[in-house]
Amino acid sequence: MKGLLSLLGDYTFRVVSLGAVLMGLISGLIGSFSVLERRSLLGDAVSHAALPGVVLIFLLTGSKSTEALMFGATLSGLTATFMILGIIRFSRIKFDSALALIMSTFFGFGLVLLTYAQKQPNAAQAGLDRFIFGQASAMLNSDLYIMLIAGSVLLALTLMFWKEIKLFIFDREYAHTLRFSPRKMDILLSAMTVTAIIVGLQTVGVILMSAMLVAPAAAARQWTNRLSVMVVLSSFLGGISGLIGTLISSLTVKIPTGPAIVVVASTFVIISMLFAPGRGIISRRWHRKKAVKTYQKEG
Amino acid sequence: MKNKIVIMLAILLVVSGLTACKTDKQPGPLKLVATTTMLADLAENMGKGRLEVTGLMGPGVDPHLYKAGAGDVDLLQHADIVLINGLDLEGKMGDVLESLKKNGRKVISLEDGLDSSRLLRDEENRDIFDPHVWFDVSLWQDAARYVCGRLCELDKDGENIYREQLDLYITELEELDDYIKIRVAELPEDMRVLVTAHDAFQYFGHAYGFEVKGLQGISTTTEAGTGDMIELADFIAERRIQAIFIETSIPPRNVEALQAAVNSRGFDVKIGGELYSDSLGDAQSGHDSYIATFRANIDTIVESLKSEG
Amino acid sequence: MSAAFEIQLIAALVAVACALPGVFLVLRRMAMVSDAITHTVLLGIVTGFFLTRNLESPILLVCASLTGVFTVWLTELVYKSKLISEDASICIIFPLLFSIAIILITRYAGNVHLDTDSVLLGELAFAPFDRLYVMGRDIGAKGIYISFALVAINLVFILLFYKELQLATFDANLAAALGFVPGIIHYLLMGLVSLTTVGAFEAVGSILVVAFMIGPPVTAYLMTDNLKKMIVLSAVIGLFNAISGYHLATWKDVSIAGSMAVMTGFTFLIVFLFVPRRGLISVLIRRYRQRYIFAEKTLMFHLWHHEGTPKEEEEALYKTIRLHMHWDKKFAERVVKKLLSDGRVILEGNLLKLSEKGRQESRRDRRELLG
Amino acid sequence: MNCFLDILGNYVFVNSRGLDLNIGGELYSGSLDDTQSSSDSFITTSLNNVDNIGEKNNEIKRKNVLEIEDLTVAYAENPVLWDVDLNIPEGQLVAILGPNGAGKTTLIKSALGLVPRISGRIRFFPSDREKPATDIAYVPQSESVEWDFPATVLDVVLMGRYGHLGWIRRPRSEDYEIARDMLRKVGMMDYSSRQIRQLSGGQQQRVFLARALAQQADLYLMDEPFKGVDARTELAIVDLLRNIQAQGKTVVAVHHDLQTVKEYFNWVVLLNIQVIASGPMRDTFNEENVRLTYRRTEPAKRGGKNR
Repeated sequence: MKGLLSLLGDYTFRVVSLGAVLMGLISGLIGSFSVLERRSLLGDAVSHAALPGVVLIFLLTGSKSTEALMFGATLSGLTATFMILGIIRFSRIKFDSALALIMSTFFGFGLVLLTYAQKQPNAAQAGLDRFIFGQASAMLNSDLYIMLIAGSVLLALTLMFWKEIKLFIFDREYAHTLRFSPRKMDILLSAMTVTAIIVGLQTVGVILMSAMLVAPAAAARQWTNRLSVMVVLSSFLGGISGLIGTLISSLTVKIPTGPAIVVVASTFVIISMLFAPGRGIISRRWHRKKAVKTYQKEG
Repeated sequence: MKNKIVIMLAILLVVSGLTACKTDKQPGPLKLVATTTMLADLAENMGKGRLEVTGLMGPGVDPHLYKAGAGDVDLLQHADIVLINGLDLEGKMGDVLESLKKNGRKVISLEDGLDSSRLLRDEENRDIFDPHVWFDVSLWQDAARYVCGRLCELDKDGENIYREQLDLYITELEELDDYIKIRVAELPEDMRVLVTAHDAFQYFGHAYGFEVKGLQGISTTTEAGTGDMIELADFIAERRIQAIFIETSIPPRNVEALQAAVNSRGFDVKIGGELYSDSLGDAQSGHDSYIATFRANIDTIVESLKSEG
Repeated sequence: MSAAFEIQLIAALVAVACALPGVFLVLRRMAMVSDAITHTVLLGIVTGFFLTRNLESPILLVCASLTGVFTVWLTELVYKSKLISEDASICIIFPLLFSIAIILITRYAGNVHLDTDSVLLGELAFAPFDRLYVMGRDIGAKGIYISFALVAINLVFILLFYKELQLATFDANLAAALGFVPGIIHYLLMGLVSLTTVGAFEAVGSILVVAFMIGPPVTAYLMTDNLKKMIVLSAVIGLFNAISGYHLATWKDVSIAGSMAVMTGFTFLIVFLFVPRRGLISVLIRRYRQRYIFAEKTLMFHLWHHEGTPKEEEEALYKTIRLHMHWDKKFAERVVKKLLSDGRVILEGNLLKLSEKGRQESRRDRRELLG
Repeated sequence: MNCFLDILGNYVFVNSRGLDLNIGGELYSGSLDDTQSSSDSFITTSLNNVDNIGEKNNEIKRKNVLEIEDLTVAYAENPVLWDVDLNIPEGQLVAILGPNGAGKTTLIKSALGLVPRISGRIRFFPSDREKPATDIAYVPQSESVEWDFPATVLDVVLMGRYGHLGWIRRPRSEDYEIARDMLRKVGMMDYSSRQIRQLSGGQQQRVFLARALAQQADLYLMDEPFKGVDARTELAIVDLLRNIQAQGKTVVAVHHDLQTVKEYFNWVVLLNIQVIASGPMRDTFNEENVRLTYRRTEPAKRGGKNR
């Protein structure tokens, strides 16, 4: 058990918490758009669909470097996303079914490639599928740089296309009549989401990435009715969850950092759902009780 | 009308699928399938010429994460003898293979043959054992004796060959044991600390007086927390441990992060190279036998830990 | 029974067992619930393990199934608050439960080889070696009986509650109005999905369950509108995927479950492209062809309308007809040539005239298309 | 069945007689492809002689703001719109009437390029463009949008200005000014910072209206602006439309209520997969045309089905 103060000085805590905060900020920022676009499940699908890309890159290049595998994962994730969008556009299949179909097919294909790689004589393929699904505690400086760069690019894009994204998510057809082409917007938003997911995979892994994409945004949504405030709050909540999660996982032994972050983020959601002014369940009931009381007083 | 055709097509396919594979028994050497590479090597040494040994898991495959291919079905189907590690190393697959004993299929499981008093138990869950028995050469000698005994039972007329091979192999293992002890002796007492990515080397530490620390628990599903990382980094810095080790089947970034943590404490620790944990090396590296792999491991360990800064 | 036969039998049964509830998941837009359940199964296993402290006990499977229903109930709780959308609630609940499971394992069972793959076999390749013994006699792979039971339960459930399921799927409030409590049907269905998922997970592994449960129904959805046909078709397609997947796996010696998932995707792709009417290719062809079909019909209307009127000479002149229809030269020629070639229009001197066949068709079109 | 440009580009309308349809078209002189930019300068010869129109040939001088020619739209096998020829005159309040499934909304959407079409050409004037730009404003149905979106009323109205700003540029203070101005016009000023989910159906409709007005467009294409709106709001919206028309702008609205159409609009397009009739309210909205339009459904008199 380390005292809180000495913890701040500790290198690992600094690196992991910084990484977790950055990941929280990115997924909070991009997550807001995914949640509002009702595409939060895309996070989970892309994380699974990344597997074939990873194994293919390994089979082709033989290298297991993070950059190569992340490149493969991004390609695979993007292909899956555009296939899903294509299926919805050209058939009557709904988004969630297309998602489940593409996700399981891609993951199955990844499994096939994995077992094929496993039969190869060289031992380099060991633990390949663990490579893309990172652990928060194993944060390296190089990860921080990747996240910093990706984060700033995503932030810049969000600021540049702020009103286009807002308009596009709210009323896609109206945007079309104002000559903002929906296809360009779809590509932009999908690319941003997939990038955020792949970068996040490195830190918290598959399952937790889809939570981090959604939880901060869902929590932030309860506190405000302005998109700008929601996105800022969502990034903030993402970052804070990352920090607190890392703190909890650092103070005691045997608490994995990724899952701790997710639990913290989910608690924020529950708190927001109950207590957010005007919208939260408890606060609405409290208002109703107050209104009834004043009504009785007057009546 | 349309889906009636489709149904017929499916049934047609099923029937054709079934007839395609017949099971045929050829005479010749007994077919033995071993799950892990270590067991395959052991069987190879036991049954020179009498056994046709195939390993289910290739080199570098982590038994915890093993994904079976379709070919394994035939392998197991046609195997005369199945050799498994047990003690839950192969997970549910191990239990399934073990259950083959009931219907007469010849199965050898180390779990039945090793004296449980010598096995390391998990603190909280008493009846769960650490399966990485091959890291203690003396235990591995017991395993060899047990396997040889079972082989003699199952293949009577090969008995003397097995006995002969056993003695040969035991001497080789003894030589290995001595070699390890000599190498370990080169290390001063307080330097004998082995830090690896996951907790596979307890038996090694137990047998050769090493303190062993793993970043993750035995099963790779667990995730190391930041707290574990910090605690381990403090430990390494205080004890001024010269090197920590990567494992073939675990992403190196975990150990690299540990190294960075230790460096931040002002102590320059090296990554002492790659250890084979849950599987033997591959042919190119020349460490594709148990003895060669263990030698490579011990050399890496001692060389890296010895070089005082 | 050879191992190959047993594997294919199990896979086929599991495919059918998964396709049946899958149809309702797809139609009720709850496809991702199956994915969520496959993840929260781990928490069920962990709780089961802590209760029994032994990895083989069936209680683990019971807990796993219960966790599935618990996940759906919890997701529903969040979603019913109307503060968070349904897909977002799924995406909060199952990672939360999964994270709790990982924390529990790491803290209390770090050295126990406890994960979904170690408790649930999840590998078809070993199914034939997992025998079932009754009074000492080996009566075949355990997987066969599990998957057979799954098919039976699903079939019985669907046959028994077909009306209610149909109603609850297509019009929940109508179902409520008619006194069927959709809530019960909903949770019965979720219980069934959860049980099937865990049972199938044991036989074929996690991700394939989602492929089996969603793939065939989605493919069938493109081929038919009728619910009964869709159920039958899903089962058949699932069967086909399973068998062909097995052969792909043996041919390339790769993961059986993985190949079946790939075949699921492949069959979907084929149907998505080539199914008549709704297939992508037929839609594109129709869209291209329709331009000419409607033009032909419009021209025939035009001729029919001006027949016998004084202005007919001017209207129906072969050379200037395209100007009346203000089509470009090439387009007009192609339309007229088509009409002439299949005898719907005949050329009298330089006037175009409707043939008897053409007139019938025009009358039918008028009634059918324009009412 | 539809209206023709006569020689000097002014209006002649015709309605169908009897059951068979009169599908005529303008006979364009060879020079159609390289016509000058504005519509009234090209010369056409009216195909149909005037006498069969059966009513006074009113020589109203009119420019078109929207010309739809030969438009055919089909989702599956059956057409939703077939060979529609329609010209929308400038400065009119145009109602698009027809039974359910007549293709009213599809007509608006295909004009805006939101729906793929099998054939046909759409041209906006005076800009003579094929695709809408900021001078064409679309008012969708209020249900077409998820109102739980975190935005205030002012945010939504401000979106009307995005077209003028184009990509990346952020709204300036005068854009906010215009947005507030439009909010005042639709009488929603005191709701400007309210979250949009808290608004009633009528209020949401007015917000969409304000958004379109913020575009300062010349042509407004509205999809059922009066749907789900209480009586008071309906009258408020009608005043607004009249106000827009007063500024010389054109409004085209999908409408379903046969009772009120006469009062609210002065131009009508009767549509049932094909344009049955289109022209000034007085001449076109008569018993016979309505019967023809609604013949597939119950008698016209009982008012639009989807009131």
